[in-house]
Amino acid sequence: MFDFIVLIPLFPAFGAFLNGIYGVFRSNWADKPSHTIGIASIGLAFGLMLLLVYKMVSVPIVLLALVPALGAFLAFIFGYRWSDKLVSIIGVGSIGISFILSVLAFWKLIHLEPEARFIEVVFYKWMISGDLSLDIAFLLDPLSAVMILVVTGVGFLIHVYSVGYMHNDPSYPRFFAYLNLFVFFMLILVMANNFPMMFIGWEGVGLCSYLLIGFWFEDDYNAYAGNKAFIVNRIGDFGFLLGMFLIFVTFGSLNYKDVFETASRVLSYNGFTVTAITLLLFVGATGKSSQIPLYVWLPDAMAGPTPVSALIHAATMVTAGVYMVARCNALYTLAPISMAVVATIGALTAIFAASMGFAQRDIKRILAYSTISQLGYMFLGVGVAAFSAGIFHLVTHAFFKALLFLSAGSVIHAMGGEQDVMKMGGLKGHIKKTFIVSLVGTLAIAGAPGLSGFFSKDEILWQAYSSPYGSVFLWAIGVITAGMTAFYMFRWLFLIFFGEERMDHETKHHIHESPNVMLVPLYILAFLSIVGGYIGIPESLGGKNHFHHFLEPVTRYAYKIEGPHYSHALEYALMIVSVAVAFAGFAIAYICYVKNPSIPVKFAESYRNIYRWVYNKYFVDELYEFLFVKGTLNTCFGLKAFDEKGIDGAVNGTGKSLYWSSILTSKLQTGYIYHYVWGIVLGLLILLF
Amino acid sequence: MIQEYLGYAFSFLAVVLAISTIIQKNPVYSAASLIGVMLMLACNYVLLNAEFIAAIQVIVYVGAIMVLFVFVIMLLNIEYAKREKLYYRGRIFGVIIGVALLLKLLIVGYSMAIKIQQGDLPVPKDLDSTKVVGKYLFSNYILPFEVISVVLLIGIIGAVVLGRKERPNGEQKEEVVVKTIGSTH
Amino acid sequence: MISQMNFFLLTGLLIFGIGALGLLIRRNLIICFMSIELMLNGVNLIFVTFSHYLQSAVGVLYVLFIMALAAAEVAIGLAIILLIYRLKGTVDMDSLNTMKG
Amino acid sequence: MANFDFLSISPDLVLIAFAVLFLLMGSFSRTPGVHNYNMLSISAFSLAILFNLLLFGSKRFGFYDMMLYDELAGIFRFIFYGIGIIVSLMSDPYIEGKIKHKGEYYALIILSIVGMSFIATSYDLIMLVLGVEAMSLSVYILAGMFKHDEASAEASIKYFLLGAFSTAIMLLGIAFVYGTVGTTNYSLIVQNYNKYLHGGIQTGIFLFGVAAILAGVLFKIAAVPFHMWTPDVYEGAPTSVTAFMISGVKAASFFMLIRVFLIALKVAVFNFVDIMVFISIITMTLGNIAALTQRNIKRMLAYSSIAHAGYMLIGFVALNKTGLAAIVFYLIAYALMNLGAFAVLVLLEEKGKDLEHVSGCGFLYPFLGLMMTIFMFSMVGLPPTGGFMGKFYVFKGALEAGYLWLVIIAVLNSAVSAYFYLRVLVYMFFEKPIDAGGALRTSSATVTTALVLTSVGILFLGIFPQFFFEITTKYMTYLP
Repeated sequence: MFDFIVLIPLFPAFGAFLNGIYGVFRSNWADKPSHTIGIASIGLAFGLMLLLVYKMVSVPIVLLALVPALGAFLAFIFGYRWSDKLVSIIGVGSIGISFILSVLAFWKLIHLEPEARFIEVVFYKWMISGDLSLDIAFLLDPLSAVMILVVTGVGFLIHVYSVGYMHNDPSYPRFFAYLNLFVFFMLILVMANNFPMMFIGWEGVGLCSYLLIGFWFEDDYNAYAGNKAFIVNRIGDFGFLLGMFLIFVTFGSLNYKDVFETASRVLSYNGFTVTAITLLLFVGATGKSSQIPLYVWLPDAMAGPTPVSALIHAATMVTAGVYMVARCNALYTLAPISMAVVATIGALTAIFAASMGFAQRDIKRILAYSTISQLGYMFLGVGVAAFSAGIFHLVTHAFFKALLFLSAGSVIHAMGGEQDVMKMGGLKGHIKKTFIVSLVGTLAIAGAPGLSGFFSKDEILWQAYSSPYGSVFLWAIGVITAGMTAFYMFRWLFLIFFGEERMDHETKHHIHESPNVMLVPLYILAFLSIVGGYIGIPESLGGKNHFHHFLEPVTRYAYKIEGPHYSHALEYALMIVSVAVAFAGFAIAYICYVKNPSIPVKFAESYRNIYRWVYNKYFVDELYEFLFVKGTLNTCFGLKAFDEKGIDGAVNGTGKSLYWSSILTSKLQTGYIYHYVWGIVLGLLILLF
Repeated sequence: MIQEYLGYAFSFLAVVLAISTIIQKNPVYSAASLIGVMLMLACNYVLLNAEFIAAIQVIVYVGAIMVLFVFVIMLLNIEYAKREKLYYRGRIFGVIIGVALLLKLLIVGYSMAIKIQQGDLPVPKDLDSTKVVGKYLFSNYILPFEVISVVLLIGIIGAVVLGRKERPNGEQKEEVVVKTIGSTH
Repeated sequence: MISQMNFFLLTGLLIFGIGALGLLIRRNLIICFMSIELMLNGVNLIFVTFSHYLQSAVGVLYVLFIMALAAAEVAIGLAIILLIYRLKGTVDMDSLNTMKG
Repeated sequence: MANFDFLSISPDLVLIAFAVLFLLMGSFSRTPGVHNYNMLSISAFSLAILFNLLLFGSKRFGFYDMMLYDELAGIFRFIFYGIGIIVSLMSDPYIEGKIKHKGEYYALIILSIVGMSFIATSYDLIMLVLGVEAMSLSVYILAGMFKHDEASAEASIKYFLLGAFSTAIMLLGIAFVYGTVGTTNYSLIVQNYNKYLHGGIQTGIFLFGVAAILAGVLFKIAAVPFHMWTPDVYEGAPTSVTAFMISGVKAASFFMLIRVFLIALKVAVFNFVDIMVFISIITMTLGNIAALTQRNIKRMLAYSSIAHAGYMLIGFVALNKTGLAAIVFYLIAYALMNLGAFAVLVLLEEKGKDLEHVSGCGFLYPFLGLMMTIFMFSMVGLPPTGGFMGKFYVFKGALEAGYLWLVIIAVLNSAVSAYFYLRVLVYMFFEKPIDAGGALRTSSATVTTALVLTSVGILFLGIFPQFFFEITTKYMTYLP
């Protein structure tokens, strides 16, 4: 009944395949029928292979009827000349079908009993050797159901947006091929039912991210950014891989079910093994989800096209670490030390990244630091065993951060490629629709009551305080971060949409609203950012917290500690504090960037006034620098320096030492035969003695 | 008893000639020394009741292989080889590990003792070594005997393919061009 | 006093080792090649010695095969050396290091 | 036991007949250059495969116990003949016009594979030596076949001198094994060892012989520190020959290691496990590290082959069924990916041999780019390729034997290796093409066939590994 879920990742793969073929062969694409037939046959072969594999899953034979249907589909495609339009239809359509299937899966899932919501579909038995069996099998449980909805839903909207954003790009089909491939790997990651498959997805999304960051590889900086992301992620992946090996050595199996069911019996609470496993896995998570100390790649990753930043570096891929920790809750709850590490790293990342967001000028980099900060929130959530809260924030964050990135993309589109917020301003009047959706996104991320961000963030903060793993410090850091988030996000908003128009004349002349194909996804995301939180209204506010209850079966193997119970009154109080702090952040931003000393009505009055306003604005900035330069900003610039020197240095240092040892070993290879004979005799002597 | 002393003498000469082989600058002397080593070893083979091998040693090794060597040496420019410096610092490491290997080999040779009375493919008392070789070569070792023909075939191909002089394609033309240019000058 | 078998063994091993030493220190291709022949001769003596003292024909047969192998090797090796000489005009190993690193 | 079992060597007889035919064609034909030697040699290998298929499944001794044909030997014969087919496919456009003796070229490849086949079926050390010599001597000649190319001649002499040296060492080892146990027959070695040698000095001398044999074998599989010939030889030899060496000779040498040390010398193998662990670690580390800075793709692949040998040695030191079967699996994947990569290089070589020269080729020649992507992914060990599964099984075998730390080192190594393999792809896809060389002959039907065969094979091994691994595990009967 759930067999069809294997098709969810397969459709993006198919789309990636078709577009990839087209992208690769486009340059020497001719109207020759031989080409068409050749490619069509490759496509048909691929489809047939899919179906053959599918058949091995013992799916009803009726599905074989798909073969002629597929053939007809291909004939339709290849009968006409392949165009960019077709690329978008394939690219968006495949994700759309995936989304529909995901909704169907979700719909069927919630009609099952909560205990039965754990469905494994074996697609293909990959290898069985000895006691180890590895299947390509998919798992549908509440957690993965939520994740596939987010991935395909947000992914679909971003694909639609990309149609508008990327049009006229010379590598249009390549872009869609990569993007579809990314969705495929991401779906593999979240739907896997064992660690190796998750790892395949994990590596695959990393690869796609690398390819997409360096998408405009003609620019050296982009290639550099791609390499940096790749290298940093590899470091994290070692951790993941080692953790995986350790799991295999300990459990003799890599299936989620086997591992999690037996975890509490095989491992002792707070034992060394479980701590090592969870910490190693978490190293992988810090790489992928860009936490301290491996966060350095994410800001540079903004070199990629904006839809990529929205999809990969905000909504989905970077949250893989959070998903992984939540998935392994049975292991993490057994290791309180690891939990503390996760929560602390999360909290620290949240506050540091937020402070770094203050000093940025690039429209996308601000959002990148904000993403890091919000990811820190999610880790704070899962680190205090509030797994559903973490995932909840993941979902709402996917909505509003994708919205913010896409709005940023719309702004960049309007500005003709300009990304410096100091060269924007006053765009409110020019691109009103973009402004409105950005405002919604900013309100949501700042935690304005009633919007999605408010509920999820408050849930995390409350759990950080009340959970047995939590503490008041974690809560305090979270609250301060909330204030900072409100501040820099409103700064972002104000600098772009309010104040003086600081762009040059020509740019200003060309400002235009984005086409509808870009705006409609924005509207939908804005709507979701507003209402997304209502799936998980906490009980203290009179809600039922459906989301939490929906995810409850996922944590059934978790080790449970009873924490103290707190009254609703305390929860209200904390909630009010956090809202107040957020509002304070907003207020400071408002005073700094809008109010002082003038209001936008005075714009047109005279050049003198505008000049004074500019002066005062800089005064504010300098005051702000003066006030904070010895404090936060100093720290944050210091952190930036550390970021560039220390961590880059470590990464480069490894590379350098490898490089030099490589040169050294090459030097050993002198080219003289007698030196080679020395080597052989030396080896012989080693063997003889 | 006399055989024993003869063995010592032949072996001593063989070793001396072997050392001479590797320290001669002139490859011709080297080859001559090597021939000497082979002859001495042939004598040793006779002492070890392997007359057939001794004969083959002289005929094949000395008569064929070494002649080939000398023949090739004559084709080459020996003067250049004479300029080779034998002793300098870079070679010390080579000498050290060579001597270490030698020492290890000597220890092994010194401590060797036969524990087995009878090895595989026994040698009957009444047969001489030629008959023994003939008997086993065409029964037990028939497959290796056939396979060695493949190896020798490969050797022949190698000598033919690599030894034959040939001009690269198109070089002839260039030569003509060079000649014509030369003649115009 | 060592037995006669050990004496022949030591001779063979010495010749083998001297051949290896020649390969380690010499730079003339021809002489290095002769060193390899020297090593093979050393092995041959060892085989014959064992064959004699084990009363077994295997060693003698091995010697026969090693000789044939040596013949094939020499045919090929000298052809290669001639090839090198034709291309480079020298048989010194020092000229053979265009590929390294 | 005068069992003249000609059936068991029938594939080799067929091949030898074809080789002789090629030689005769060269001398008696009036137009020696025009024959389709490659097609003939493919049919020779196909016939050999057919004969081997008839034999497969039986276990037969032959020729006074000089040889033993068992299933694993049969599998390796299939591997060798398959390699022969692919090498024949990719050679023709490459050697066209560069080698005059085309008949001899194919004859030598065939004879070399005959040698490998005799290694695979050897049951006496003399057969092993002869097989090794037949294999190596042919390859020495093949490496020097570009007679006007100094690099080719240099590669040939380096390989030849060092190879002859290692053969001498191996013969010394055989002499001492013979001296201590009185025989060179595989089963009798074990018998006599158990009967006569009970520790003490004699066992030490036996181990000396075994160590010398091991040195010879390690030379052939290019383990550190016997590896030093590899980069030079692989770089200098003609590319199609390098492909043959890197796949065929390596496979044969590994089978030699397995066969000799797990049938004949299994009594001694545990004495060398520790040192083999050490050798495998430095082999893979050195191979990977040295490959990092190589600019010449062939040289880079040569170092990578050293590293792969290191990974495969892990399977050997595990000394259990999984690890040993994994070596066979790995060898198949390894041979396929190297043959494929070299088939791409055969076509691209007209542009030049360095990384810069392949810049932009990925988009200029999309098919080659796609193929190279598959092969490089397989070399890194990314799923779903055969390279991944090979590594996986090898590591699994090591884990079963308790070598967790060894596996960790290997994983770190393969992470390092990703850098230089993927760099090839980076150059192919993300660099601007340079204007070197003219238009390429990228549409050779035979090379395309080879590419398709190898890439499909690699993906098949990666996606359906069970099929092969079950076979190899089932027939991996050599256990210490």
